[in-house]
Amino acid sequence: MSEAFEPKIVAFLCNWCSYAGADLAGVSRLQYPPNIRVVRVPCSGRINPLFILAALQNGADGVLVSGCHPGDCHYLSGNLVARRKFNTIKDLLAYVGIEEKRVQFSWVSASEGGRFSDLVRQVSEDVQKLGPQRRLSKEIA
Amino acid sequence: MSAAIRDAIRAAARPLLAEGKVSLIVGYERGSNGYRCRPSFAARAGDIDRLEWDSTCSNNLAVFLPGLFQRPPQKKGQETPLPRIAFVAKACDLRSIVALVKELQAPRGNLVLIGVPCTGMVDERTVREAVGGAEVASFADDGKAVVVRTAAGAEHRFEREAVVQHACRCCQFPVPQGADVTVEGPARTPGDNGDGLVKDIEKLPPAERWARFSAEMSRCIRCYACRQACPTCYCKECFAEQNNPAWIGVGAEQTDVSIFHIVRIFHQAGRCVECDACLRACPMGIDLRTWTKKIAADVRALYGFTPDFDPTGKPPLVTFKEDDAQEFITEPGAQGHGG
Amino acid sequence: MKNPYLPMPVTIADVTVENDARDIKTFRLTFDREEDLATFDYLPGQFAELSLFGRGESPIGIASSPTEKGHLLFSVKRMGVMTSELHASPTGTKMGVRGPLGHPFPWERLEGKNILIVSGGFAFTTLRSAITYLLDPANRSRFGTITAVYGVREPGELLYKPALQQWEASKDIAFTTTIDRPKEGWNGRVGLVPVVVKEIGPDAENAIALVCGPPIMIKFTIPVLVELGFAKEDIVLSLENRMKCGIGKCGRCNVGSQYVCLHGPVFTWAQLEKLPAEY
Amino acid sequence: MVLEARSLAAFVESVAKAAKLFVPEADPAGGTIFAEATSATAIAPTVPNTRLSVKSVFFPQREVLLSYKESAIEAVPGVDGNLVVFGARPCDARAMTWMDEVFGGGGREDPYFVERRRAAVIVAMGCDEPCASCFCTSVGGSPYGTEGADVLASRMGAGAADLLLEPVTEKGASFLAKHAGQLKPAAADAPSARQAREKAAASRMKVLDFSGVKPKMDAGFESPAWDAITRSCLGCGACTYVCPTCHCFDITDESRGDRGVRVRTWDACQYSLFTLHASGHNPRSHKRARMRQRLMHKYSYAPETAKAVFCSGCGRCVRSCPVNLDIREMLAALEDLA
Repeated sequence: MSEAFEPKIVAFLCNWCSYAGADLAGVSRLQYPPNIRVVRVPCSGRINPLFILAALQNGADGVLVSGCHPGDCHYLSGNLVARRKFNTIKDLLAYVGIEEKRVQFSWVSASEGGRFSDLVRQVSEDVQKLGPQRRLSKEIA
Repeated sequence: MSAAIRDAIRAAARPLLAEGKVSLIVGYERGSNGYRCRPSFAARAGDIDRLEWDSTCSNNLAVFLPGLFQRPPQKKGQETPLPRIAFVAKACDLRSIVALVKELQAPRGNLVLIGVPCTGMVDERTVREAVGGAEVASFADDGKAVVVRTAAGAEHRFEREAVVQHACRCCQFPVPQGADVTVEGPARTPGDNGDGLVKDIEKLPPAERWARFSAEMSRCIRCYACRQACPTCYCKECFAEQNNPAWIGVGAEQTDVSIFHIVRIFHQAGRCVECDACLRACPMGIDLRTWTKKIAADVRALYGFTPDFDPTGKPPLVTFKEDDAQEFITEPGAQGHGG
Repeated sequence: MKNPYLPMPVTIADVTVENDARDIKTFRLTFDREEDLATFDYLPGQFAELSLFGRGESPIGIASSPTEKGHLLFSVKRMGVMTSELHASPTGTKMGVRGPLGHPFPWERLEGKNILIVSGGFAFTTLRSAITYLLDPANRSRFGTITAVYGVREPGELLYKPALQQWEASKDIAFTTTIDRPKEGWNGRVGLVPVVVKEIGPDAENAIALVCGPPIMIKFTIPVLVELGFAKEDIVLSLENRMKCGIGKCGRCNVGSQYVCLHGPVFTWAQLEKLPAEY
Repeated sequence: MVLEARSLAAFVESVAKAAKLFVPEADPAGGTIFAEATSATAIAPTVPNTRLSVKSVFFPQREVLLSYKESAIEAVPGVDGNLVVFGARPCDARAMTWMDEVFGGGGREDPYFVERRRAAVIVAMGCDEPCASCFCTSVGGSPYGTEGADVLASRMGAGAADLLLEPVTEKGASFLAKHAGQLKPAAADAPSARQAREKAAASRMKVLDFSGVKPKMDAGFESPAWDAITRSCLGCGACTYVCPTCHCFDITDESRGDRGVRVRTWDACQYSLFTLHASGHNPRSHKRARMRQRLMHKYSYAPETAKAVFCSGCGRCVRSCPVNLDIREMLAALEDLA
């Protein structure tokens, strides 16, 4: 091995909780691996599963989706409706043969900077162990 | 038997047209090859005699519902009235119709549903393969055996159950409920939903699951027959053809094809009645069932829902419960996280 | 074999906003390679596929005249993915052009004829090309009288305003600009294009009409021209349909047996009348 | 020349070494498909005909026209023109002559298609088992037709595995000469035996008369009959994608970062977005107009512009339609127009 594989992970974070949690992790100088590229969305309910697939097709090795904890959604139930979508798409992706830990979902509140850094560390390690994601990554020319 | 049912369908249909209760009856008629039945549209009394019934009435007729109720943009106060239309409906057609009614594709009050109990439809592909690829010229089914004659004149006899569609063998709902008219006739014993197929696949390691999925999808030509044959795929503009943003490419490139099928199947969560219309429509013979079954099984397992005959209530993926399963959520630091 | 799918590299040399709504811009394109400039041999009425890699291609009528050397002009309305990106592209942007495509106006037949030009709205672009070509000193004597009517809904929609002023003042062309309804500050002519054409009443004798405009204008203009005595063969129109290849192969722009990209976009009314109205 | 069954493997190996060889191969879902052959490939009998026609070899579903980086062309892929198709049915071979007209004509050659076709050899296989859905003899073809073929292969008797190979074009003759090592000379009476089988195969097919279709269609463009025959159409593209003469395509850009490819992909007149203008206007907004386009393109427009009906009667659209829309019935319904 020449160089250790550094996975690229796209993180979709809701504006009100998880993005703020990531911010707090930064402000608190909590360390976590630099593998994630954050996309801020208004609510986890805004996440179309196509976002996840688009990330994978454009070369993401992993995808992390995080929203407010159930009961804490800024829009009351956005994350609860999303939870059903997330569960079914996660199961379907695993079923077709995308390794389960490539695409992970979690809840992180605005006050959980520590949880956010732990989460990113854990997802990064998981994806690093899996190696590059090639199944849905589109090779152009 | 099928002749009696056919007559009962005609008898139910005739007054509906004659008395002006509906303007159109969607049913089945004899196809061009002398073998299978195909969709039929009866708008005049004379058309009623074309309506047929036998064990080749595989098409899910609910696929026509959204189009028949589609109107051009309406001016307030000058709306053209919606039509009143009757459907000959096996239980699977009826469940798709119910799913569409729930999604406001047609008001239930504008539909007259002629429910027909079902003993299972004969699988054209199985029969064709069993006779060596030759085309079937004629076909008879006495309820126990299916006798098929090829164009070349060879006769083949099959035990009926051996050539019944897989979807029908797993069918949990052979008897339609909630129809406006129900035709009398035999029905098969309810099946076991076929989730065993899903469990078998789940036992395989991811690489093997992927190998299976990608081998099957590599044959896709993106003709969209699966999508067009599916009653609950009625978007005016499918994500697969949107160009702003262009979610995926429009060709038969492997990742584009894979994502098309993954997302199309995902969009059927809580709506798919497992009729296999997609699979039968595929000109390449792709086995879509292995994956469509999963989404149905998953919604069953997670939310205890299978599309049924009840037009009330919300489809499972547009609603939630506070205590929905969330074992799939990653808990950082927890052992064996992420399911 | 020349590959007809390869765009020639060009650079946006200048961008002009044409209308008040700012959704029509004229792009002046210069060729990056000398040989392309030399081989891009066109006549007014033809079109080209403009290309922005990553966004695709759009078929656009050529608004410049071959008498304007060294560059091409395209007036583009912001509509879809490609044209939106083009509108966001500043001077200096590298892009592609594929063409010229289609048939031009019937210039051989137009020779020695009196010419009537009728246009409405955004479809004026290839007629700008035609007028510029006709008025070029080297060409003007090859044609008879030139009469033009150009109408828009309101003054803010007029394209090529500096050129319009010149043409209105010119003795080489009887150029009338009109707007649909009166508007404060507008001292020019008011009236729908077909009505104004009728009022002007150009002589159909030895004349050919070039007509480009929205379908509704076409619909009401043709009877006026017929009434004025124009033969169906002498009413020349330009069609638009969705296109991809531009060379008569991809199968989507046909009107009956005729491909707009290959057999058109210029057709006579005599031809069109025999074709189904699938445009 | 005769290709004996026992020499088939050696012949395939010899051809596959010299060229890209496509043969009908058994498909996991039943049926057959043209696939690139290796020395070990078994040539499957095409009953019914291959799922996709031979067009897919020369006009693939997706093809890169060029690749780009930022605003510049990076590469234009070369085309491998050294192709042999062995075992196409005559209906498919004949259809290729119209594809040649489309892609090679109109004053502008399509280099990708034309290059692939230029040196390609098509060995057509005389068809002893026309299907009930086949109708080549109704559109001017024959189960042993040689139009578009370079070599005609035919069985040396009912059910026989030995093949008679007869050159049709010079290209075909030199192909046979090149692989003569695997072939045996044919007996003098072989062609007449072939003619007898050809007659027998053709006699099993019902000949329909479509000669009146074009004027009826042209005059009945606005006829309600179009509505009646397309009511059950689902609007998928199966009929067009399996068709040996449907050639409509789309051109789109697929990018990732600043690099990408401009690709040509199959497209279909049956899709509602096919003719949709950017303005929202759609000249063929209803499925009746789209089916009319499909049938009239083949049976009315092509006879005007290319002097041929663009339908080889292969029957694939009949077999593939999920709702059993049968082109023969549709044409007959139009013939009956008052």
